[in-house]
Amino acid sequence: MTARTQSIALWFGLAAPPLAWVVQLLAGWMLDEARCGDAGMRWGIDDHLWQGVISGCAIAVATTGVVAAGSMLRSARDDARGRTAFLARTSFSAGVVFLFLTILTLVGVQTLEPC
Amino acid sequence: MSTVVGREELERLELLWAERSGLKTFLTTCDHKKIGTRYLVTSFVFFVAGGVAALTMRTQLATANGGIVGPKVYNELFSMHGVTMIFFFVTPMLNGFGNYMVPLQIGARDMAFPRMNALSYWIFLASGLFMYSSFLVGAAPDDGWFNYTPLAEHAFTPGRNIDFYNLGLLFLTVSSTVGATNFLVTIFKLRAPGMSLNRIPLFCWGIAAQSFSLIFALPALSAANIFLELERRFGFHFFDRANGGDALLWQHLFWIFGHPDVYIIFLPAVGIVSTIVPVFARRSMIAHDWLALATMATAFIGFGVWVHHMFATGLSNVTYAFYSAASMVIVIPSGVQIFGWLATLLKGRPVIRSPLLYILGFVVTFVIGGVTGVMFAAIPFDQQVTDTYFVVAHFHYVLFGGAVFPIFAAIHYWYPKLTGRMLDERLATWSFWTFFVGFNLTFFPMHVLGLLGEPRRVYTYHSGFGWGIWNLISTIGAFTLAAGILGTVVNVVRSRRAGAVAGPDPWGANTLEWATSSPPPEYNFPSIPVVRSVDPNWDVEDRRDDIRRLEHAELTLTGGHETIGTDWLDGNIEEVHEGPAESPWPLLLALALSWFFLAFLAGHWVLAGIGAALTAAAVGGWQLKEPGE
Amino acid sequence: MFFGAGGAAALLLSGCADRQNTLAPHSSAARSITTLWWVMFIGSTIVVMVVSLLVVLAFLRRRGSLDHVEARGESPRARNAVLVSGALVPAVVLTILFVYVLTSVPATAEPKPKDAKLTIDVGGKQWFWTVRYPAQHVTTANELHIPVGVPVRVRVHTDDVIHSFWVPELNRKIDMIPGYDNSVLLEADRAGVYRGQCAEFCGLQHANMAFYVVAEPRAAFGRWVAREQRPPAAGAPGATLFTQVGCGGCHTIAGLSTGTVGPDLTHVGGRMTLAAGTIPQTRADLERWIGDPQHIKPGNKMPALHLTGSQIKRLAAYLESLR
Amino acid sequence: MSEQLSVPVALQRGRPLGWWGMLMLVATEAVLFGSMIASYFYLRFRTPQWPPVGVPEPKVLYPVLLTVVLVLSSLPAAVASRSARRGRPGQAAWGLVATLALASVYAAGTSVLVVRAWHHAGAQRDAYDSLFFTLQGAHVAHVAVGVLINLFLVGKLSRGRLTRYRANGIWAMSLYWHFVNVLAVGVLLTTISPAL
Repeated sequence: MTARTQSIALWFGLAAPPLAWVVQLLAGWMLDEARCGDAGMRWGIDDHLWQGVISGCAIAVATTGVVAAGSMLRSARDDARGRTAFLARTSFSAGVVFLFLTILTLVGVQTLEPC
Repeated sequence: MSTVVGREELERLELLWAERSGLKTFLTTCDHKKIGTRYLVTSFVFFVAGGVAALTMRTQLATANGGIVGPKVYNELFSMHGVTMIFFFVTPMLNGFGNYMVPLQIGARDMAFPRMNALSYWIFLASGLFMYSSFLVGAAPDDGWFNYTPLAEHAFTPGRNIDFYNLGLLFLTVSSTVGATNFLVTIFKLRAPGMSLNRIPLFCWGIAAQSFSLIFALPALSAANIFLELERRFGFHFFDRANGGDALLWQHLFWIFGHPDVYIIFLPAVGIVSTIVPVFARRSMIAHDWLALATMATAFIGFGVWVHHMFATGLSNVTYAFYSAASMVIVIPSGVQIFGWLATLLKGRPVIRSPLLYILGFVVTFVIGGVTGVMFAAIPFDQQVTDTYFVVAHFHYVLFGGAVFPIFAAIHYWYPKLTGRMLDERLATWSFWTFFVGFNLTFFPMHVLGLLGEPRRVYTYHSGFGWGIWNLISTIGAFTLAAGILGTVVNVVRSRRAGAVAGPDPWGANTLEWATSSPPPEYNFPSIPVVRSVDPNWDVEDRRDDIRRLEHAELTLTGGHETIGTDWLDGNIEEVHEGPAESPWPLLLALALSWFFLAFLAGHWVLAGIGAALTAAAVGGWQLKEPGE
Repeated sequence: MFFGAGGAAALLLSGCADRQNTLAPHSSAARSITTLWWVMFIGSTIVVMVVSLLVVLAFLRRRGSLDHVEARGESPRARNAVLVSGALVPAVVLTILFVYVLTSVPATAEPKPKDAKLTIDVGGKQWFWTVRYPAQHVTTANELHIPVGVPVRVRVHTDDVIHSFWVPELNRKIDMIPGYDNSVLLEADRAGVYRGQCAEFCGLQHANMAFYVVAEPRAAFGRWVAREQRPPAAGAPGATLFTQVGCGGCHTIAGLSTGTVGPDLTHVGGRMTLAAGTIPQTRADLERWIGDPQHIKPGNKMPALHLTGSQIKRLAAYLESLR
Repeated sequence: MSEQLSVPVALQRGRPLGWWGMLMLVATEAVLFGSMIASYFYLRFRTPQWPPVGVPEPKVLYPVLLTVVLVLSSLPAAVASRSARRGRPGQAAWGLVATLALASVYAAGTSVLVVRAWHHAGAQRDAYDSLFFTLQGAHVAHVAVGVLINLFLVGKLSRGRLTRYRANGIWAMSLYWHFVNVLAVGVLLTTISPAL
């Protein structure tokens, strides 16, 4: 991995899982709010299906983020002050927590009934 | 400083930075240490004011059918108790420690924007007085600290009460936002050379996480306040159902700010705990990187949990699933922190002194608050005990336990650095145990009261529910707690003169503020320290290098009010930043804003217009004197 | 250790004085919440015990000194222990708890119209409750009667600010928000009187806004409905005084007045308490209330009408006769 | 790994502190407008009839034209910022003046539209109107503040040298300006969304 792709992998690993969760939360909540609100837009597609699609994408993006951060864990030993290793470790750990969060959200959303 | 060069450098620095004491300096100083001390003293005064309100309420509720104060005054007391403690005590007090310690811990000479730092304080003071002046006209906010509509609308609270609330918070938001900006730019751009991202002290991570949350959470509150003020004063419609509004819009906007706000309160306190534990465990913090991550992760997830305050409003269960899951997962970063502190204590050789006593009290208290917090993530249980005394018990365990315990630990820990004197350990220990017992006596019975069905915010209650005994115990506890706090106040006041001389580093601590004298000179460090580990003050040979650099006039920056600017990732030197020394403009801008807000409150639109013009003029005046280059 | 003591006390109390005690459930919904509470309470006590033990251990460790640093840098073994105990174990425990919570949510979810045999409309007004039985055409206030063992759907609405309908021993609370038609299921599994109270701060008299749910056998419930449906006898002695003095402007008595500012008084004599649970239903209290309502419930919307002693007595007698 | 720290190393210029401070202000204002726009769509989802009965569809043509004018003003602002950093006061001044002119056109045009809409039917009729006037009013206020800052900077440039402090000022102002333009597009799309 060249320095360029390493840096991209690092920042993607740090940013992707949290943003995936944010998008899952906002999109899923807006969908549910629109469906249950008075101006409930009926698209005829079952809600659990839509929520499953949103959560599925979020989980996929979060997983790639965790993999990217994981790949950086070993190769980030070289810099003198340990800054890159710090970012790799923390991105990977944060990624795992946010991946866990997106999965837990999927379980919750699929189990409960809307409106 | 044996050599001549060293002495000359010190004299030059003294000449550049020293500030005469006097009214003029008092009003125009931008020194982060003076402003930090002022924040601490002013917010402690607000703490006492909020505490008096709390004691009055506890006395009223000590027995059934208590009649000391009527419902109107009681509603003002509990609303102002909440507003004071959250907005005017705990955040400013932590910002006071932040203001004083962040520049010292990162090896800088002052904050990034010294004048904005002074502006933050003056606006904080002005907005506090603005909010408390509501008591003078008998119209203090009386719809609770979260001020739900439609009760807060003009139809149901016609007086000026809620206008004081809206305008007071908008006024304070200016101070908090400016303060947060200042902290973020300082922490990420003014670190000592060599202090890369992984060597930032954990207290600075706490302040950075708090500032990140403030920047992104406060505007939601401002939008809510602006909407409500427009609705109350000019007949706009945002929250009234009859004209296309929605009452829950206020709850969403408020809690999008509200929950991050409780982490804004908690995160710097966590930073304080992470600062004190390694010093008294005599060992570097274990899992330091993960504790730094935990601070930022708590702040970030904190933005996605706000609907757990609205589980009883009858929204869709699928919506609740999102927020219940996030409210569960946010426990993980806190879990890592708690076990990180405990592991550090158990792997090290603890030295039991008063700061560590408060920290150990914090750990036990916060865990109790944390587990009840998890219970509130459980949707059905939350729907049973929200808005009862169980939630009052929970948030006091996590806010009082989670922030005030660390604040008192910080008072005992940093008092020697602020004043050069040690606090009296015996009195401190007695005060702690009174404080700890008083706290638990006050708030633990509230769990039982909540389970016994006592709603919160009731100015009185009937006998026969089994509530009387627990309320009585809680009131006794409240006075015990007040005694514990009084003990610390006496200790702080008496030790100014009677305390033993502390010297630069009485605790043998690991962070940079202990590498300079107590109290530090205006320029903080004779020569900017160079950092090569996360515990710079324990790198003795590095600190000797600092002295050698002073004797070779390296990094002493005697060209003016200068400090080092470094890049935010690796801490390599970028440039030298020139900052202003003293300036009247922060105070003048704060006064102009006060004029605007008072005129707006009173409804004199012309005067308000003049106030706005004065504010613009003051901002213009601010830019007149430019650093010569 | 503190937690244990508190828990024991709560256990002790679940037996007696169960007026609004969430630990004394009397319906399947309330029982599911109480079970959830005890599960979480036990788990929490364990966590608090573990952490308290570790804190005590830290107290007992051989003391160090401030002028000597024990160790520097990271200890990988200790760090892994921290990550396992601080992140992995909580993650597993929370997942189990979360799934258990998800399975317990339907028990307290809002009822669908079809799965309830009786519907009651409860309205929140600043500081009392309007109660209507649409199918039975009964209107009353501050008191609900429900047949035992029958699922009753309580539809809540508010006529002014946000209130919260909450009977701790029967089910969770539900907020009454303008524009939202929320509802909650009440199904008492044994006869009794259950007290509820407004649980969302709603102004000056939030503390005195209580109501009672009387669960009674089907026959007794039927007799109560019949009594409520019977219009009061016309031409009773106090009736003219009632309208003459102006009470009719705020209160409704079927066939006599149609005021809606205050609660419906058609069968006020039959209610257990007055002024939304603030005072008991006795002649003396009723007279004291009519004489000076602002003293008993400061800030409520009923003015003191400055009546003479005899007027108050005649009004009280009349109102008490409205069984 | 003893890292060798050359002191003081050749000073690589990062962005000025003022620029980072302005970024924080931009973040705060972005979330403020984000909250208001989110409230607009939140209330829109909740009411079946949006805009309410009897309220005309929002006008599209003039707002779009005015927004295009404002977005164009980002170009001279960028030119002013770059030339200020390169130490060319003349070009910087012209850039600022051009930004000023375009912004004034936008501010004047929008104010006329808003005032006319106010006379037609005030903000007090319905949440739809309240949100429209709040969003438009808040944005025009931000444009006005930008115009004031511009005037101030032009005044300074005309009287004195282009010091690095003033160049930083123009750089930070251009960041604020680009943000106000992004905001303009956001507010425009929100307020004309019922007609789309």
